Amino acid sequence: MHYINKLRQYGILIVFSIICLIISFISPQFLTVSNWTIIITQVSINAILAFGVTFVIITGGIDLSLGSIVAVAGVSAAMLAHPDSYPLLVPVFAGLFAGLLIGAFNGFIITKSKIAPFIVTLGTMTIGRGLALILSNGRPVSNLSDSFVFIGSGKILGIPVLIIILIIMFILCSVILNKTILGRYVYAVGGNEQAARASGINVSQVKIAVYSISGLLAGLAGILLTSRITTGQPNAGAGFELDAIAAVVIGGTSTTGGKGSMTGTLIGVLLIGVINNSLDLLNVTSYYQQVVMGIIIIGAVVLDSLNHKSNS
Amino acid sequence: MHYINKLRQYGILIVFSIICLIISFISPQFLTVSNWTIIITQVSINAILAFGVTFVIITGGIDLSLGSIVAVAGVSAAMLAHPDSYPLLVPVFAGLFAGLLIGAFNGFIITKSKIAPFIVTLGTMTIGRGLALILSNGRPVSNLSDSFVFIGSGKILGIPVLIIILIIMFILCSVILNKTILGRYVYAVGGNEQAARASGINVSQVKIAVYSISGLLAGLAGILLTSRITTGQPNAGAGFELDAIAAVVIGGTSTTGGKGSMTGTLIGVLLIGVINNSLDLLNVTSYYQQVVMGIIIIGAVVLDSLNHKSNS
Amino acid sequence: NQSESDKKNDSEKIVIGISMLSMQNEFIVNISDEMQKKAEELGAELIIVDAERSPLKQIEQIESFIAQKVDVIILNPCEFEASSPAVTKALDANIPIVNVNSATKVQPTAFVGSNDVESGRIAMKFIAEKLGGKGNIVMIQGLNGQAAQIQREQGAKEIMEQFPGLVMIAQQTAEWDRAKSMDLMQNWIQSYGSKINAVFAHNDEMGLGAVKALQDAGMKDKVIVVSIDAIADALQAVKKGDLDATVFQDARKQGAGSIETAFKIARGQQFEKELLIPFKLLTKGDVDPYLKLN
Amino acid sequence: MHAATEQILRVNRLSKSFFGIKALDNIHFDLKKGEVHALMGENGAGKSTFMKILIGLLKADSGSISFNSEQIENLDVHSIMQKCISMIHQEILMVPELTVAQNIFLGREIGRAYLLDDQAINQKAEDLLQSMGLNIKVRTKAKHLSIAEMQLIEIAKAVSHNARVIIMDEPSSALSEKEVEILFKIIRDLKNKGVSIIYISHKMEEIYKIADRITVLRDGKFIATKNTADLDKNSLISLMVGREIEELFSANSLAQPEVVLKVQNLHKKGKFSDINFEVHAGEVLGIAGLMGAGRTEIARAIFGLDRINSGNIILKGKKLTIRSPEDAIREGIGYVSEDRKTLGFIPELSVKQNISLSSILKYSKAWFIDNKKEQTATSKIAQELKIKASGLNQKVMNLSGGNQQKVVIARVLLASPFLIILDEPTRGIDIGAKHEIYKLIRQLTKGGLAVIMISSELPEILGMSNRILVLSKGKQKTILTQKEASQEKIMQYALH
Ligand SMILES: Nc1ncnc2c1ncn2[C@@H]1O[C@H](COP(=O)(O)OP(=O)(O)OP(=O)(O)O)[C@@H](O)[C@H]1O
Ligand SMILES: Nc1ncnc2c1ncn2[C@@H]1O[C@H](COP(=O)(O)OP(=O)(O)OP(=O)(O)O)[C@@H](O)[C@H]1O
Ligand SMILES: [Mg+2]
Ligand SMILES: [Mg+2]
Repeated sequence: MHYINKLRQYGILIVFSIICLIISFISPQFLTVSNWTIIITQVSINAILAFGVTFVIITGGIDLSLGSIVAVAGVSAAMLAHPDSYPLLVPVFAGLFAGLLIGAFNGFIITKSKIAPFIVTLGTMTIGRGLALILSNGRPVSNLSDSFVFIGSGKILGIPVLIIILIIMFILCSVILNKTILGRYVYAVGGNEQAARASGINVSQVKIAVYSISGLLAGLAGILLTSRITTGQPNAGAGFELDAIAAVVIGGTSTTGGKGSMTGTLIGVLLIGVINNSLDLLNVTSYYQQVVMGIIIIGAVVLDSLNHKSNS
Repeated sequence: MHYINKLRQYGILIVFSIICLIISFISPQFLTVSNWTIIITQVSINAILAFGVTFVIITGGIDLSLGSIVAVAGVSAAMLAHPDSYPLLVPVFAGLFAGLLIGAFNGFIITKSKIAPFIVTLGTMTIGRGLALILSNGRPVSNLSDSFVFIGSGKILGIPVLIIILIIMFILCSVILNKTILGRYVYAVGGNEQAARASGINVSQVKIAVYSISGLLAGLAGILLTSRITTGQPNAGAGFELDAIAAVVIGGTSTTGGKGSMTGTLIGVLLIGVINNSLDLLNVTSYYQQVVMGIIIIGAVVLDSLNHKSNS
Repeated sequence: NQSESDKKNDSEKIVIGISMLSMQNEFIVNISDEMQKKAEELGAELIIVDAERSPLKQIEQIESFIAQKVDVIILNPCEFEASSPAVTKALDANIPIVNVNSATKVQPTAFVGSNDVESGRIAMKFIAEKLGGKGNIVMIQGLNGQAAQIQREQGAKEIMEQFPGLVMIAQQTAEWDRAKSMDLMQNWIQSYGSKINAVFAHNDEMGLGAVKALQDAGMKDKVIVVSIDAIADALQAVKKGDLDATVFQDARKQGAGSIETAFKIARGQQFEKELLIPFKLLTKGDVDPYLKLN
Repeated sequence: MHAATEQILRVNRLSKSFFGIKALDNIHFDLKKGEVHALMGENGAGKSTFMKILIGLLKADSGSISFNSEQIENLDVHSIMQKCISMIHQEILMVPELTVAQNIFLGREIGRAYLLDDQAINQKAEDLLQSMGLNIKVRTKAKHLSIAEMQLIEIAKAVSHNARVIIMDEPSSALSEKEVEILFKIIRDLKNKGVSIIYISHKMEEIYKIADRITVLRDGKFIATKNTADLDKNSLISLMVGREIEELFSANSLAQPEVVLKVQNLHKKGKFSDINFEVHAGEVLGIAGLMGAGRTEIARAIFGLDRINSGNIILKGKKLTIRSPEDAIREGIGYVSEDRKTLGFIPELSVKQNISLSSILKYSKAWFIDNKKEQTATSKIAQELKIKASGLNQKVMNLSGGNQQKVVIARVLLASPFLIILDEPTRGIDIGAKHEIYKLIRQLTKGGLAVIMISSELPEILGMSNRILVLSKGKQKTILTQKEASQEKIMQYALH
């Protein structure tokens, strides 16, 4: 019984495997180490955003400001990352701090005012975009130090730094969600906020924490993006929030809260990445790519839900 | 008591009036008939989208495919609206039909598969964008007949057609929501789906209906936009869904469903329109516009919620 | 730094990977169509992907091309700086790369295109001449922070410095969008009314939006509108006299030229390292031949 | 007894499984015209599942249902409700933002050509409530009603269908004596009109007051159908539970001298005022009163769910300022809400995770949850409380109501409070589980815990409390000792 439940939870994993299998038959390049290195590098930024927003979505919230945080954090970091200006840690901390700050602001407003997270984070999304433009004066911030650029394009022992960071973040977020008190509280708040409060949980603190985590990770994503494209773009990250949220939801986390897993999110991220990659590999015309992408996303989730039903 | 409740419901109206008052002191042009004609014309497309998605949000759903429907409907209509090709009704019906079809598809998948509306409509958003590009071959469809262009820029008795359509749609949607059985069921499904089901309401039918309405109105919006800018753009409408949903939520409709009003949505739409208009009137620097916009949106909703608290 | 053995002989089919800025932009679609026409003529295989205006996506696509071992890459950069890693990556992987339409900071193997700053200069020079070096201008900008927006603004401002009588009374983004530009222009008409003498829009879509707003307000004949790209609608509008001028960017030459260059590189033939295709100002008198091209 | 003979509903060989587990196994059932037929069984016996199948909300895996000899097992809810059966659901099913009248007529609105006639709906609802002797404004939004009021509206709604058969799934669980009387009067009227009623309740006295026949289910199986007159209470219990149950209320432990909680001049505007009482260690203080008397409000205030306007809360001699449940739990106060669905448990979390939720800090090291410690502690208390679940990892949403309640109590107890407030602790709980909860309360008070028990079941209050505080319209009327107290006396003060 328990076993079946586990399997059911990872239904999307099965769907994902089947899709991979099919693609590997059509495209011989698909199942190569080099291609998978590319896929995983490509998804790393979306993955980190998705990990963060998984916490938020499990509490029943949403964070639309991710993309703007990416821009603000990226621009802030880039401004401090010119060669011979500051040690590497300074721009990195600045980026993370910017993300944390906006995230905490989201959490604070949401808990103090009881306004829907949708509208608050939509507000910060707009504000954040404006801030990024103001900070950078509307121009890309370039001329970044080699050490900063290394984060996004370097390799350690042959493994891209991005992949290493992705793995560390996945483990970290999984541990927080599954093994810590905060993680337990996150599920409790999302599952039944009032009961959580009546159980003595400080719901406001938990919410501020999840939006802060989401902001912090978006800040990290901003740093990684900036480093990868070697410039802090004030208009970077637009629409990233939808990709991240899509990955989370495809991974089985419910938008009504209380349910979800990091592993699911990772699979959701990979699924999107694999589809993107293989549509390019198979040279599907750009316009049709979008149609196919949409169909596969809906299809995958439909298959997954059918899978649930047949198990019940 | 009943009276206070009514007032409280329109708290955002008070906030809106205060904002208008302040702007009219700063900018003398603001409170002129010609400026308000412009504001209302400018918001009309967002308003029509917002009216449609109000139904969806009251049932507790969401529709992210609005912007893509605008594009598909706009392109479809434009392709049939060349001078001397078909009578005006043909492109208009084609646009409406395209919208209705996509909307009904959303509703169908959501009810049959029990997948979160977020992910289904995100899927159709991608598919729809692809379809619009395929249909138009990635190019704007122009050379539209005068009668088609009249819809978006003509006047009847001195009143822009767009405003007339806006008013008709507002009345129609208000009546459907408040005076018809469908409207009642919309509130019931959003307020307590189980209770609705136990009362013998066909919940699936209601959901298919609301997504169809949302799609149909998005189709109408697509026609209006195409007519207004005299060309069917395959990339039109990107991001419209967020504006429309924002207006709905600012207007007091809860994203968790069961609560909301058309009047609220109209005020939400006007609030956004007024801010956009006055930031331009006051020539606020582009970057700061975004910051101010975000702050006012959050601020308005915070004020509104404080207002609720003090009343209760 | 490409080894001789990589060069394909005449019988082998050449595969060219192309990453385009945005396949939702008419001008870019035109370039891509010209590429396809030329490739058919030369018998090259194209893999065209859409970067959807994201430099990150563009880098990823170049990585994919490298993994697929295409013979040449053509890059239609999203950004001057941000798309540079894409060029570096290709060069590092010993795959020649040709930039088309706009430049990157890192030098590619070859460049085919025009300088966007120049287009801003041309447009503003026209306005300056029309206004006799004196008047109020409003500028409708592209999406803030994008290379095209920054460079077109830069070019325009350079010219304005030469004409102290020209005053920029308002500037604002309409995000390359016709409807947004129309809204913006309507609002400006409210606040500035007849003070506006000329409009410079960073692309034709926005220019046409401004024209529509001015027409609705009955002010078109008093205000000069100039924009950039020379898309089909804009040419029509210039012919009708609605739009005063548009700056022609030669999609045909850019598309065909880039494929030709790529082809030459792959075959190991002589090629031009920088193929500059000039902009051209089109006014009512000279649009006819261009209309026929479409 | 009414001479009811004509059969109106017949059920044969009905079975239903969830996730491979049989909830109903070959059920037989028949209902006569004009009878009140009680359906009895422990929590999770399958009563509600059975009823949901009758009304068409769930589909049976196999079996047949006939109404007046016509097969109806394949009809949908809407058709069944129109044809023959209406139902009061166990969980309250109201749309919070709709008014009382709109809720009553939900699904069968009055109007012409798709347009609603709310005037007529209000008028009809008003007439209906008046005829039932209910004084609730039909234009109030459902969200402003108390649970008891909602329950009464649900009853009114089911009755207004004019169905031949009315299913009542625990209609009285949220009602106090006074309203139960109203309900019984309604049932008798219906019976006289020839309407048949299937009545589900865990309250024994009610069954003997109102039922003609009794059908017992156990673990999804049909056990027996008997005339009420032929079945005494103890045999009924043993049919249900499968064993005998000794005396329901054992003698209560003596109050110890130590005052655990002292409440002085508690006041909350519009809810209650001048509340003064003490609870001693080892004592059960009962709080009785009619619906809306303010009992829950006092409990919520002490626990920090609501703010008070003035007054003192003194725990173990220390004056407390309680701003939130977090504060209350830290100080040693526990609360088991009457509304277990909203304030009780987290449905998606497991039994283990729910139980440890309030005291997880005790079972963790530096932010990390110590799985072993958590497992040991929760399994111990789950065994003590005899929580019936497929395992500690089962989600609480899949437990029966009684077991959900035990999970909530376990959660509260695990935080080792000095004082617990039990608000309607046995609402919707079967006789066996009730008995266990009573035993548990005894055991806890023996260990020195102070207990406040709010209950609308007078036998329960009388049987369990050392002293009984009677509340009426937010005012404290008296505190009776167990010896002084009787049902009549309590009602006298409560109605005052
Ligand atoms: N939707 C469901 N999914 C899974 N299991 C269910 C579902 N509904 C009920 N069950 C299970 O079926 C069994 C019967 O439940 P049911 O609610 O019918 O019991 P009941 O007799 O009404 O109990 P109570 O007196 O507590 O209301 C229980 O074991 C319950 O856990
Ligand atoms: N959500 C609410 N909104 C408005 N009034 C409420 C609400 N809940 C309860 N009330 C009112 O508050 C008063 C006391 O509440 P409550 O019914 O909880 O008291 P009680 O004595 O605990 O009764 P019960 O037996 O129903 O638990 C009643 O008049 C009730 O109508
Ligand atoms: Mg039940
Ligand atoms: Mg109560």
